[in-house]
Parts: sequence; C-alpha cells; structure tokens
Amino acid sequence: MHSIDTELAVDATGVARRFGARWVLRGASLTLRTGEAAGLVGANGSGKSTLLRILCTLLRPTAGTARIFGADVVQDPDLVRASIGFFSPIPGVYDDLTARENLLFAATMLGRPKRTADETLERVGLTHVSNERVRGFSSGMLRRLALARLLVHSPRLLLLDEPYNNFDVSGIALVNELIRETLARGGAALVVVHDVASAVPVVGPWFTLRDGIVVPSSGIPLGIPSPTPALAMASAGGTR
Amino acid sequence: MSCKRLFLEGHPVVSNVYFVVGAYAVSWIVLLAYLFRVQSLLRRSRAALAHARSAGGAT
Amino acid sequence: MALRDEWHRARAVAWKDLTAERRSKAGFNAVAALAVTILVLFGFALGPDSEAIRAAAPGALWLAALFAGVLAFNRSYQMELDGGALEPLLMYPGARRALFAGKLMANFVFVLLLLVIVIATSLVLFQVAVPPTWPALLIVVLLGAVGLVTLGTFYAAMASRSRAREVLLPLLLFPMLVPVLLAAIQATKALLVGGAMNDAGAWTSLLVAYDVIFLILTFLAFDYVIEA
Amino acid sequence: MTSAVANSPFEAPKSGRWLLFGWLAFAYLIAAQAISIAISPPDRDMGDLQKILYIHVPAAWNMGICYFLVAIYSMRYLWKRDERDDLKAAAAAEVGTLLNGLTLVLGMIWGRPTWGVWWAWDARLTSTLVMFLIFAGYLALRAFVDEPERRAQWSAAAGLFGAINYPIVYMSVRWWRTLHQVQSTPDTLDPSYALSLRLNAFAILFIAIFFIRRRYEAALTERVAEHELQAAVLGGSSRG
Repeated sequence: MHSIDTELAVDATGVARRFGARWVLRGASLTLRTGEAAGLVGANGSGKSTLLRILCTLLRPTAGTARIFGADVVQDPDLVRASIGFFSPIPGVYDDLTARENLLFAATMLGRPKRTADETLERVGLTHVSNERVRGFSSGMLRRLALARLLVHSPRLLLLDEPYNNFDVSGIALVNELIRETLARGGAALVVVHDVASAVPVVGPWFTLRDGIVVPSSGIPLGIPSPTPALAMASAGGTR
Repeated sequence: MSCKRLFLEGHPVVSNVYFVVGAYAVSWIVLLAYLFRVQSLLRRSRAALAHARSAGGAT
Repeated sequence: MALRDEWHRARAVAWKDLTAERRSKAGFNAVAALAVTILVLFGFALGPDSEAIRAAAPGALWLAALFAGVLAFNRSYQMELDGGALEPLLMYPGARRALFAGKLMANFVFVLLLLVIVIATSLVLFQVAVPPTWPALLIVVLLGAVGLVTLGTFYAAMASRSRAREVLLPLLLFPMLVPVLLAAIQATKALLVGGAMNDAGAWTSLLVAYDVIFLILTFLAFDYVIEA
Repeated sequence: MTSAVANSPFEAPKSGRWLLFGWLAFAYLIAAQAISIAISPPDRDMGDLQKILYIHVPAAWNMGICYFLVAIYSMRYLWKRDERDDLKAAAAAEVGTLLNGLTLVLGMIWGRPTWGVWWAWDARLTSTLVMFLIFAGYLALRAFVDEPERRAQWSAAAGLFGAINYPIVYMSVRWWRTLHQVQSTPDTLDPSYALSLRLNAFAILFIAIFFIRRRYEAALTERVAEHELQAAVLGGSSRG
C-alpha cells in the first residue's frame, strides 16, 4: 500500500485537523499526478489553507496521512521540504533588509548561487528597487519578492495559496509562467484560488473543499466554461 | 542524635509543640487538598469520556 | 559537505538577524539604554555607600545584562513572527539546528556588546578599577554570555510562540540560569573586587561544564521545539 | 463498547486496584506517623521538633524520585513519541512540585525554632527552592500551550533540562555557600530516628505513586475522550 510512487505528487488520505474544539478538515483526500496543476476552491474557512500547510509540513495533521512524491509529511519532513515551494498570502520577508538582501538570504538558505538572486529580481521586475529596504514596499511589490523566492527555489511541487492576490496583469502572468515552467519540468502544482478566471489558462482539474472534505468538481467551478487544460496534458508524459 | 549540630549555640529550647502540630497539619492539608483536586479532575474527565461515547453512538 | 552547507545557513541567519537588528532604530540602543538604567537603579537600591556598591557591582552587572538580554531573545523570534517570516524560514530544506546556530550566534554578539556597555558603565558608576587580570575577566564574560545565550535562545523558541510570552520566558529561563549566574557573578567578583584566584578558577570550570552540557542538549532538542 | 475503544489510539485507563492501593497508602501513612511519633524519644536539644523531619525528609527524597521520573518519561516521549509518556511526565512533575513545596514549607517550620529564622541561604534549601521554581515554570509552560503535541514536545524538553540541571544547581549553590561558611551536616543517626524516617519515606513514596497514577489516569481519560470525540466527528474512521 505504501510503496513509493513518484508519479503521485500529492497523495493525501483522510487528512483531518482540529484547532481547539473546531474541526477544520474532517478527512480530506486528494491525489495529484506529476504534470497536473490542480485548482482548489472553497468558501472562507473551509480549510484550504490548512490543507496546504499540512502538505508543506508546517502543520501536523490530527489524523490521516499525506505523501509528497512518496515522502510522508510527518515521517520525512526534510525530504518533503526539499521538493516543495509554498507561496503564502503573507510575504514573510524581513522589513529591515533590502529586496536584494532578502533574496540573497533565501538563495543561501536554499543552497542556490547568488547570481540566481539577481537574475530573479530582474525577472519579477524589482531591479530598480533592489537596494531599497522592503519596509516601504507596496503589497504587490512584497508579493513579487515572495514570488522571486519561489523562483529561486524552483521546487518540484508548488503549493500556492491565493497566488493572484494583489497582483496586476503582469504579476498574474508571472504566477502562471511559474506554474507552466514547473509542469514542464515534470512537477505539479496545487493552487488555492478565489480568482478562478486568472487560473483558468493553466489550472485543471478542479476540486472543491466543502465541510472539511475534498470533492472533485466537474469542470471549472462557478459556471465558467471549461477549456481543456492543454498544458497539463502535454507535460504529463514529461516525468523523469 | 546529630541534629543538635544544626542547632545554634546558646539558642534556648523553645516550646515547639506548636511548630510540630502546625507542620503535620500543613502536610495533611496539602496531601488531602491534592487528593481532592485529582479526584475531581478524574470525575470531570470521566464525564467527558461518557459524553464523547454517547456522541459517538449518536452519529 | 552537509556540515559546510549548514554552516553557510547558520551564518546567513546570524547575518540576517544582526543586520535587521542594526537597522531597526529601536533595537540595540533601546536595550542598551535599559541595561544602563537597571545599573543606575541598582546604585539607588544599594545606597550611596561606595564599599557596598563596589561589592555588589558584579551581581548588578550580570543581572542588568540578563534582564536586557531576555528582551533580545524574545525579539529574535518576534522578528520572524511579525512579518510571517517564520514559515518560510522553517520551510528551507536542511537541518533546523542551522537556524538555532544562527540565532545563537546573533544573540551571542548582541549580549556580548551589551556586556561591554554594562561593564564599562559599572566601572564608572560603581567605582571599580580594571583588574590587572583582565584577560581572565574576558574569558569569564565570554563563558557567561554563552551560558545565557544558549538557554535564552532555546527557551525563547518556545515562549515566543506561546500565550503569555512576556512572562513565560523569564519564568522558565531565570531558575535554569542560576548556576551560570552564580558562577559568572562569583568569578567576576573574585577578579574585580579581590578574592582568591583559585575561586575564580573553580567557578570558571563550572561555567565551562554548564556551557558544554547545555550547548549539546539544546542542539539535540531544538528540532522538537521549533517544529509543530 | 469495544468499537468505542478502537477509536482512540489507547484505551481509557481503569482504576482497578489502584483505589484500594490509595486507601492502603493513606492508612499506612497514618500508621507510620503514629509509630514514629510513639517510638522516637524527644531529642535532647530539639525537643519534639525532629518529628517534623519525618515528613520533611521523606518529602524531599520522593521529590527527587518524581523529578527523576519526569526525566525518564520526557526522554521516552522524545524517543517514542507516545502521548502517554508525556502525560506520565506531567503527572510526575505535578506531584514532584507538590512534594517540593511541602519540603520547603516544612523546612521553614522546622528552621524557625531551630535556627531562629524562617529561611537560611543554605545549599540544600536554596537548591530546593530553585528546583521548585524550575518546575513551576514547567507547569506554567504546560498551562500556556494548548496544542497537545506541541505541549508534549516542549514540556518534554523543559522537563528533561530541569531535571538535568538539578545536580548543577545543587553543586553551584553549595560552592557558593562553602566559600562563606562550612556547612553542617548530620552524620550519625539515632536508630529509632533512622527507622522512623524509613517507615515514613515509604509512606510518602506510596502516596506519591498513588497520586501520580491518579493524575495520569485523569489526564489520559481526558485525552481518550478527546480522541473519541474526534473519531465521532470523523464518522467513525480510526486513526490506526
């Protein structure tokens, strides 16, 4: 049963999580193959962020198991952390460091060369403010910096929590580019969204989190017509 | 009896039966108070368990 | 190889903490001012008698460093929690002990600077002369700082993420630090205001033993404390 | 009934013969105290005061045993991650702190007529006080952390460190004292005194064992109740 299957990027079974007396997840199960970018929707407080946090080892499940590329999130958190990138709505950068310093710190912690930090700053369009302290940045700029950290990491599995928030059109395009690149590398992505329209070009299949349980959605939620997610299918065979 | 060595030189032997009675009273109060505390904790958690089992049977 | 990676990570964390601390105006200066204030208050508490003040100087300076240092230990994690930076920090691959080592180094530098200021101030305020054996004093200060910082950084990882963090850290930390404080104060006293040299030697070996024991233990236990 | 048990990773504890054990322990304590008061003649210098030591010294010894248990169970928890070890450590710590407080209070009551002061900065007294503060901090930590797993991990570390610190605290305080004055210690014992001390030491030991067991029973029952409530919410699925 527990043989390691690297085809499965995410393999979660019966994941439950309680905060105090409140049950946020009640046995959510979800599988995600490499080359897939799944979208996850649900009402406020339905447990989407909690599920992502469990998958990226920041929270322990109260019950149930979850594996990332075959590695258990509770038993082998080190293996899991090496292969995932988590994009949270909170940028999590240091106010008193400059943009470049923040990114250099991330690069060092991830074991990437310093030059990737500068290249990535260029890519997310923050070069002109790279030596300014982050304290005065707008929320969109902070999000770009957090996205840059993810680009430096270039993980196999992306766990994106509301990735389109506070982004302008070019920011949204950056997020979608990141997802496409990851899929093309044989990775996968799990995207929690409210802004379904922005995700439609790259995301599919879709799931809904309701009453603490994951249910597959037929087509794109919210009544938007469903184009075939061509990229997901094209890169599905590209697994190493 | 060696404990006399701890005794300060020249300190008069006071009537100390009150201290002895006080010490025993304090010990018994502490032990019994803890006993009651633990017993009431146990009662409360058993009630919680009974409640959980009835909830489990209901669903 | 892995150890070198960990060293790079630890160094990056320490550098990041110290840079942020240096740039935030409220940081070190405020804490140092607090330490000096505590020293002045000790002066009032111990009365104008210069003999009594001189005798109490070693205790006063270590306690001032401790009270001010506790603020630094909590700040060290508060900085991560404020901007939501703890999550990305915990998600970097590799062993968590590198994070602990980094925070430990940053706090060590912080407390050491604090001690320099506190000692300089007490030399003036408490009318203590610099002893001819000042290299020995330096060793005592270094060892004492290691002791404070090791358990301080460790317990702050728990206390800063609990309810009632302001009171919990001193409550957990101060009784645990009794041996370090006693040893550091007594050794400093022996060196500053006289006393047999071998006294300072015995206390220094106690400091070394304490530092080694708790450095090893905290590095082993940090994983359990930072996760979940 | 059996299905209810399966919903928790461990069974609800049964009191079994422990209630009888408790009655016997208290009966034995009364008997031990009566015997020791009857057989020991009033001390030449202290009069009846030494009778305080029949509780004070056994409480101090058993406090040490409790703290030793905290260290053992904390270590076992970190090693095996069995929640029950955490609850055992917590029970031992609470009873240890109780005996620690009793030791301090009785020491003061004894010290006042003997030394003429309620408190002296004697090595034994001081290190006992420091241990009381360390474990008061341990209990405060448990009270201020709600999440069971986090609480277990943190208090295991704190309990282990506290217990390990005991010899270091004692040694440092003793050095601190001996630099000023030579400590006086009793070296010979009157036979009736030694017998009484031993009788009462076992009495307090049995009481302590009973208390730890009862406290552990209460905590474990509470956890089982929480687990079963969790299983009920998850629709009878077991944690396995």
